[in-house]
Amino acid sequence: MAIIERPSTEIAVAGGATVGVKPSEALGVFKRPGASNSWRDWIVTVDHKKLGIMYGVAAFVFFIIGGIEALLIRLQLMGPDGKVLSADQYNQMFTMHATTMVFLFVMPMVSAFANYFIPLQIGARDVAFPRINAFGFWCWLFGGIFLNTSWFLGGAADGGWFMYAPNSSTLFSPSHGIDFWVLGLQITGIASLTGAINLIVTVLNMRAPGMKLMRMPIFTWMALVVQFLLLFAMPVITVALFLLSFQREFDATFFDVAAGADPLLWQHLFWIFGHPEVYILILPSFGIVSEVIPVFSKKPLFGYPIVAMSGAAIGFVGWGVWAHHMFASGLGPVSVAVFSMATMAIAVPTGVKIVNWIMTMWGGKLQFTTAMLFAIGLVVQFTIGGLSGVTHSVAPSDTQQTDTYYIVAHFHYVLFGGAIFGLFAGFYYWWPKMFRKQLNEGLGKVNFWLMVVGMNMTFGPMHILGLQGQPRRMGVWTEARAGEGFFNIGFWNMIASIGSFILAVGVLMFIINIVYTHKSKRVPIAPLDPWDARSLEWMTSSPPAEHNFDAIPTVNHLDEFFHRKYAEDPNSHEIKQVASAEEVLADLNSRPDEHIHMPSRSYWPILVALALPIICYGLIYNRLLMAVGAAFLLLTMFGWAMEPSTASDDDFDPPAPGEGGGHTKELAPLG
Amino acid sequence: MKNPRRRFLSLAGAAAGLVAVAGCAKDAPQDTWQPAGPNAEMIDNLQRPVFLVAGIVGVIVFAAVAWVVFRYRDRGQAIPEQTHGKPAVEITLTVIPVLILIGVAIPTASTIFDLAKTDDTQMVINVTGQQWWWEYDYPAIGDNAAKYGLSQPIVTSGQLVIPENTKVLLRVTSRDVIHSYWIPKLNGKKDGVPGRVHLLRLEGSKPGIYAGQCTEFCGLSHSYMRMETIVLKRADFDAWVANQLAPYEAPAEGTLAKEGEALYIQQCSRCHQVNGLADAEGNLIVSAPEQYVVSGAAPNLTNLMTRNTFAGASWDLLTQECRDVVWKASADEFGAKYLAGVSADCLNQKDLREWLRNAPEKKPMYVDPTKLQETGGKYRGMPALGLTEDQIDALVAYLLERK
Amino acid sequence: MADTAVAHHTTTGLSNNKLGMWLFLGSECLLFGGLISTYMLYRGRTNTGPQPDQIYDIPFTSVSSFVLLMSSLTMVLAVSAANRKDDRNTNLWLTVTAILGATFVGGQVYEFTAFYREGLGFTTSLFGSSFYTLTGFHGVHVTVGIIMLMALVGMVRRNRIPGSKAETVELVGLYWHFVDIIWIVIFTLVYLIPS
Amino acid sequence: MMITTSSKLLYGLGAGSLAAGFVWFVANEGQQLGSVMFAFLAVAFIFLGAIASYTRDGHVLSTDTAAHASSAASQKSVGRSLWPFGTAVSAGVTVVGLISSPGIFKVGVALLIAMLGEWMISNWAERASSSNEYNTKVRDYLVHPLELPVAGALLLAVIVLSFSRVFLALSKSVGAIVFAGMGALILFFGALIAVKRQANRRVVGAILGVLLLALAGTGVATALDGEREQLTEAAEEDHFAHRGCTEEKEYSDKKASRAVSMKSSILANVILTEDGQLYAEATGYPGQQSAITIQRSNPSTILFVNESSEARRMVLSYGKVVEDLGDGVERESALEACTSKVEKGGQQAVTVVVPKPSSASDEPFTITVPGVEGAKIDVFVP
Repeated sequence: MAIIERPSTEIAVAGGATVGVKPSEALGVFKRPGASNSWRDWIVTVDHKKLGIMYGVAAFVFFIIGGIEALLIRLQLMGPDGKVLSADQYNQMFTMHATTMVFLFVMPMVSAFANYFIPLQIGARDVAFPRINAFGFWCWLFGGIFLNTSWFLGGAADGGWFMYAPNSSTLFSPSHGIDFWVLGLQITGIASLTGAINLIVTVLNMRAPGMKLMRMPIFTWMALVVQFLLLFAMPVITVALFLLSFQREFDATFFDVAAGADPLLWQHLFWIFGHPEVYILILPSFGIVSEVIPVFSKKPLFGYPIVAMSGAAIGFVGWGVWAHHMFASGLGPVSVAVFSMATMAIAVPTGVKIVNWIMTMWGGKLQFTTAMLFAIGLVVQFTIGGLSGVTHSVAPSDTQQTDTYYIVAHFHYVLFGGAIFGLFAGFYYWWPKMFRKQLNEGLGKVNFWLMVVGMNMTFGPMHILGLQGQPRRMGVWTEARAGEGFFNIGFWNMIASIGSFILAVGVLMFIINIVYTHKSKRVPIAPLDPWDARSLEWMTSSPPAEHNFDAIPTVNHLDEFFHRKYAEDPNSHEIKQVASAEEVLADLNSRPDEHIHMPSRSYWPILVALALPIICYGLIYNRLLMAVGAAFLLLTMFGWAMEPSTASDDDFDPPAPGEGGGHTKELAPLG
Repeated sequence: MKNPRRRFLSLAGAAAGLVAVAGCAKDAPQDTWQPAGPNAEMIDNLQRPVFLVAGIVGVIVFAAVAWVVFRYRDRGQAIPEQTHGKPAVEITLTVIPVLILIGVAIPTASTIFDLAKTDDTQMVINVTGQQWWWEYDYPAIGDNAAKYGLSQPIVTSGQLVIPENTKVLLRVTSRDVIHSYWIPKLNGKKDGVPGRVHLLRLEGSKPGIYAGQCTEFCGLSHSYMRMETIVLKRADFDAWVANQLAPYEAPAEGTLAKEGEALYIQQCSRCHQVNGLADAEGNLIVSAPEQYVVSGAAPNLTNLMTRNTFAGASWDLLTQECRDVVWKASADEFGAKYLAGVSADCLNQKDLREWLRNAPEKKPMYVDPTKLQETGGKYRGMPALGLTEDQIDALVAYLLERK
Repeated sequence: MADTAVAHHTTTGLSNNKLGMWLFLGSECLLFGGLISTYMLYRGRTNTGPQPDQIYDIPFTSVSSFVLLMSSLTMVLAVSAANRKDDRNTNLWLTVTAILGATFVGGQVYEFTAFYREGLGFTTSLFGSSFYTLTGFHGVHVTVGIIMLMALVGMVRRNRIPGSKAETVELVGLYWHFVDIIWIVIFTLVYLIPS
Repeated sequence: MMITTSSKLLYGLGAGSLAAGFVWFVANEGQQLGSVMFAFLAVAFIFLGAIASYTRDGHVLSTDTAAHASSAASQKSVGRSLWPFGTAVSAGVTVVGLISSPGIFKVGVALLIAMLGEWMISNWAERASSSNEYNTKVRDYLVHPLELPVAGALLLAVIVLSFSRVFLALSKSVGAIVFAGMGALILFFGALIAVKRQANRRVVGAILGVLLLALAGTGVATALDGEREQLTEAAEEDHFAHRGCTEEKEYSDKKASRAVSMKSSILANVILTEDGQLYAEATGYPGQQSAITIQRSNPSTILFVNESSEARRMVLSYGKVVEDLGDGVERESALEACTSKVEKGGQQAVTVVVPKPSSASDEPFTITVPGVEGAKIDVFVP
């Protein structure tokens, strides 16, 4: 930052005239930062690719934190009367494990992929609102850190990630953990909302010429559906969180039963958000495997329009099934029956997807790369999770299984076996695009098999535990009530715990793989198109330049890149390669676009985001601190609003080199 | 295949690729596949075919994946035709699951309404959850009074006693947070939500003890919140009712139990009610737990030794041998053995004494004095009373007479 | 350079900002939907404090609703002035809209104070909590709108609205109309329909 | 020299915050939060300073002594200052507040901080260069982000609060009329100015200023004058806090009838029929009951439905409570919960927690309707 002092020498020379004094058009202390290669560039960047990488790295750190929490839970339950954690710590552990995995790992990891690849896949140079994009990332990161500081400030939230009222009120949870949870999720919620608006506008408005909706890669499609889900689900949880925080911070009565409140209000609000949330977590992974499977089958996605539409259908029907989380909470038979039927209905579009993936592979030319293995792993494991899901839609049966380990098994098959396997498929598939080097395939396969074995060993036995009647969220079990015979609750808990450590080793292999790939001199730079891929993101350099494409391609097909490389022989009807990836790219870049304007870096996103946790600490501990945070917020928002959307060339620090060198693109005031 | 675990495994095992596990728990106390009453049977009749269908579908999908993976692996074949799908295949493969689901949906809907039926109720019992135990009260109105001889309300906890082959309607609610009442062998679960009354029907077709556990996360000691439902033959049930309504018998003067009574009045009666217990002036003592406990209630101990578990049904009042005698008794003998209650020889001294010595250590509760302030100075469960061993002897002697 | 934004090609033809604003307003609908549902669930629930019918001052609130409605009219005038590139009238109508908005908020502050005096505190009852939360959220939205209007006035004055001035005014106008419409819903559901 | 002028200021502020934090820590034992706040401030300032140093904001090469000597920072301060006066006035206000009221004291402290801040910044800016014009620019550049939003917020607050104070002083009916008048006036003036295109900008500005002043003045005047009588009365009497459960009409019974939006939380409906019969319908029990049970210590909601032609209230009596008034004096009062008077066809719910079992009381617990003979439901609390 530069407080204006630059002119000193010029002033001396020019005798007080303001030659060279070109204060920024911005009304603020900060001048716009220029491009640089230092860490500073990451702080001020508005580049969707850099933000995507930051999302990914930070989310992976939270994945490890959440994983450690999970391992502690499994250690505690490994044997009878576990002593690893106290009851209080156990409750915090499973609350934070779920919160971390949902809000701080899977959602932001999806944001990472969506941020990085949506603009590339639709042939755009950046997202619609780059500064808001950066703001969203910092909000999420600060919110996540804020949430986790509760560990050191008297204990984390202990009400479960579903935080049912009235157990979440101050009377029943007197520590500040839930305050941190409520406020932290509000902050990360802002990120989800801004991200949703940003990406929807990007997808709808910034597609390359010829990129019709039905020519978009399926990952972009699924991500679009997810953003719509977020757009409408986040405000609902926001309301719920506001009500709870007003109750906890200002003694409002929303969930105070003695005042006549109905605790089910929370459940409805939570699950109206919570069920679409499930699809928010899983659909992007569906998108990723729908990219991976065709590439490694050398076939286009079977029934592309149906897969796209079934994604949209899931997104739509997903709104009408929230109460199936509440079959035991006394809704009355009519509601239960209706929601039971609706839940069955949602199995259809989901089943369609599985069928289409198998049909894509059918008759293909399958290459079992690690990415493909993870994708097939998803298909198999998600099928198990989906089928156990169907057993839940049968409401009477669900009243036996809900809140037991059977449910834990179900959603881990969906979310770990499904969502996370999809993300890992994405890691292996897109790694060379993002980081120039291919992850080692050998280590990758070890990674995959360890994860498959670990995952099934951990969560498979939980089906049995649940059917034997072990409830969820119980911190200890006793030998006395574990059942008789060798294969009792104790045995299966032991197996699950052992499995969880195998799973952890599997994840560790991934980290080892990354370190090996990037530290070893023997790993060469990956070729431009290592997988013989099909979509636009591969039709540029790896990693892409800041402006993504030297020339924005015109799209004529679904799988445009593939069709530029291959053509059908008119005589033999065989598919023949007509151009290499390098040739396609060279051809495209032979007519580069001129006057590419890229968004300017800005300090404001991180600063505005920084104000939010300060306000929240203030809300919990001291209202004065809150006022300080609010003032800071006001100031930074003013700075942001006054920062010109179009920075002039001399408004850089250091000034942009030469005429037309630095470059900004037109950003409207909201951006 | 009689053993449901085995059947499930053959499906799940095939599904997860880990078959080969030969046997399972012989008798899990909370098994969801061993119904012992018509309500649970209704659920069981529904879930077995559904699981079967799900298993079959699963096997078909896995077989398809396995076939594809085997058949179409890259063996140098030509690049396949770039086909975008065959509408006929897709429509067929969409219609099939729709038909299966319709097949599942129809019995589901009818079972939902069957389970919700309440108009032929024979007995009504209020069930109230609190942190971390269940209270049952048998109202003395309507059929309860007219047909089952309940001239006075009965208040008990931990173990719910119901007559055999009787349609019992539980009115489930809660005093503090949400709990969930679940006896897997008798019916599915139903949440007890504060401020609301939810109806759950139980009916046991065979005398015995049926275990369950609170399944809605309810705070610190959620894992220690268990319950049992006891099904008795009608005659045994009548005997049980008569015993519950019998007047209070004070311990004989000069016995250890009499000392225990004094101690009880001094230490325990603030929260724990013993019906008929009177102070030195002869005034009946009414406990006032809501002054000391957040939930506002503590278990009624009038007939403690007729139940055979305590502290939210988490620990046995019977030693292991005596427990087996009752829990494993045949249906015919069960009633008599249960009604015998806990004798001095059979008392599980270890757990009960540990409990009296320091309850929060055994079952976590917010009794940390620094946290008391935040809940208005009220305990979340039983505090450590700081009793001496002699005092504990006396109390145990007194409690042993509460049958 | 500023005018390139208008010319910038988008796939749908709508500008990014306008599409973004529409999406944001769509999301806001759900936010108010949640708050209104909460209020509808709890509107009659009170053990100690007054009930809705006992404290609502319908004539006053009707007038203040009317004032807010009128502000939508002046907002339209501001947008049309901006479209004509008439800075003077744009500023004038933006200012009038802001003042009308401030009057409305003033009326709400009065109403809150009066209700509080009559015994309806934020923590008195479920009705109180949900009433203040719902109308308070709306009040905050109006206030944010006023701040946006004031900022617009400042920007027009300094001739500093980048891109299309008219579009920026239009965007704020969209937001303002949305807040108005939400108020109509709230006024009807909360005040007029007897509980 | 490595430390540039702007970073110097920020480092100074950081060091000051650190010192303040230390003083706070020593002065307020056990109150760590203040120190944490100051520490946070210090970190923030030092961080900003570090960035400033890093970017070497002046681009004055450290070796270039000539440039350094002629740099902005080395220039003499120019111009006179009003800040000492403003600071003195604020200090005065603070002292007056210290003696008279905490409100004024807070205003004084806020003023003082603002004055000192402004003084510091202007002083700093005055040294930026020898060019006054440039210095002003620098100053605005630095302070506008703070001044403009605060000024805007204050303006908004003045308008909003003035309006609300005026209405609080007016009577209910007049309030609505005045409100409408104000709205019309604003619209009228707007239209007038819009039509009169030749209107002088300054004149318009002046009119606006005068109107604002008048509004603020009226606001202050009415605030001092106090609220309208009914409101003061209502606040003093607290109409709703002490509701009697007799047959008489109470203030809180005015327009009390209401329906309850969601019925699922209702433990029992208590219905008063047209012919004065009272019966209960409770979840799970078949038919009409003359007795209900309520779980002890449990929030239970009972809905009263009045089908009779008179306005009636339902009263739940659940024993007595003995209060210790000190000095051995005890007061016995009945424990009662009741609805307001409900009109015909109206319903009202009451949520109650009964702490003691009915067996502990000499009198049975009942639900009655004052004024209706024989209307009684027994209440059992086990």
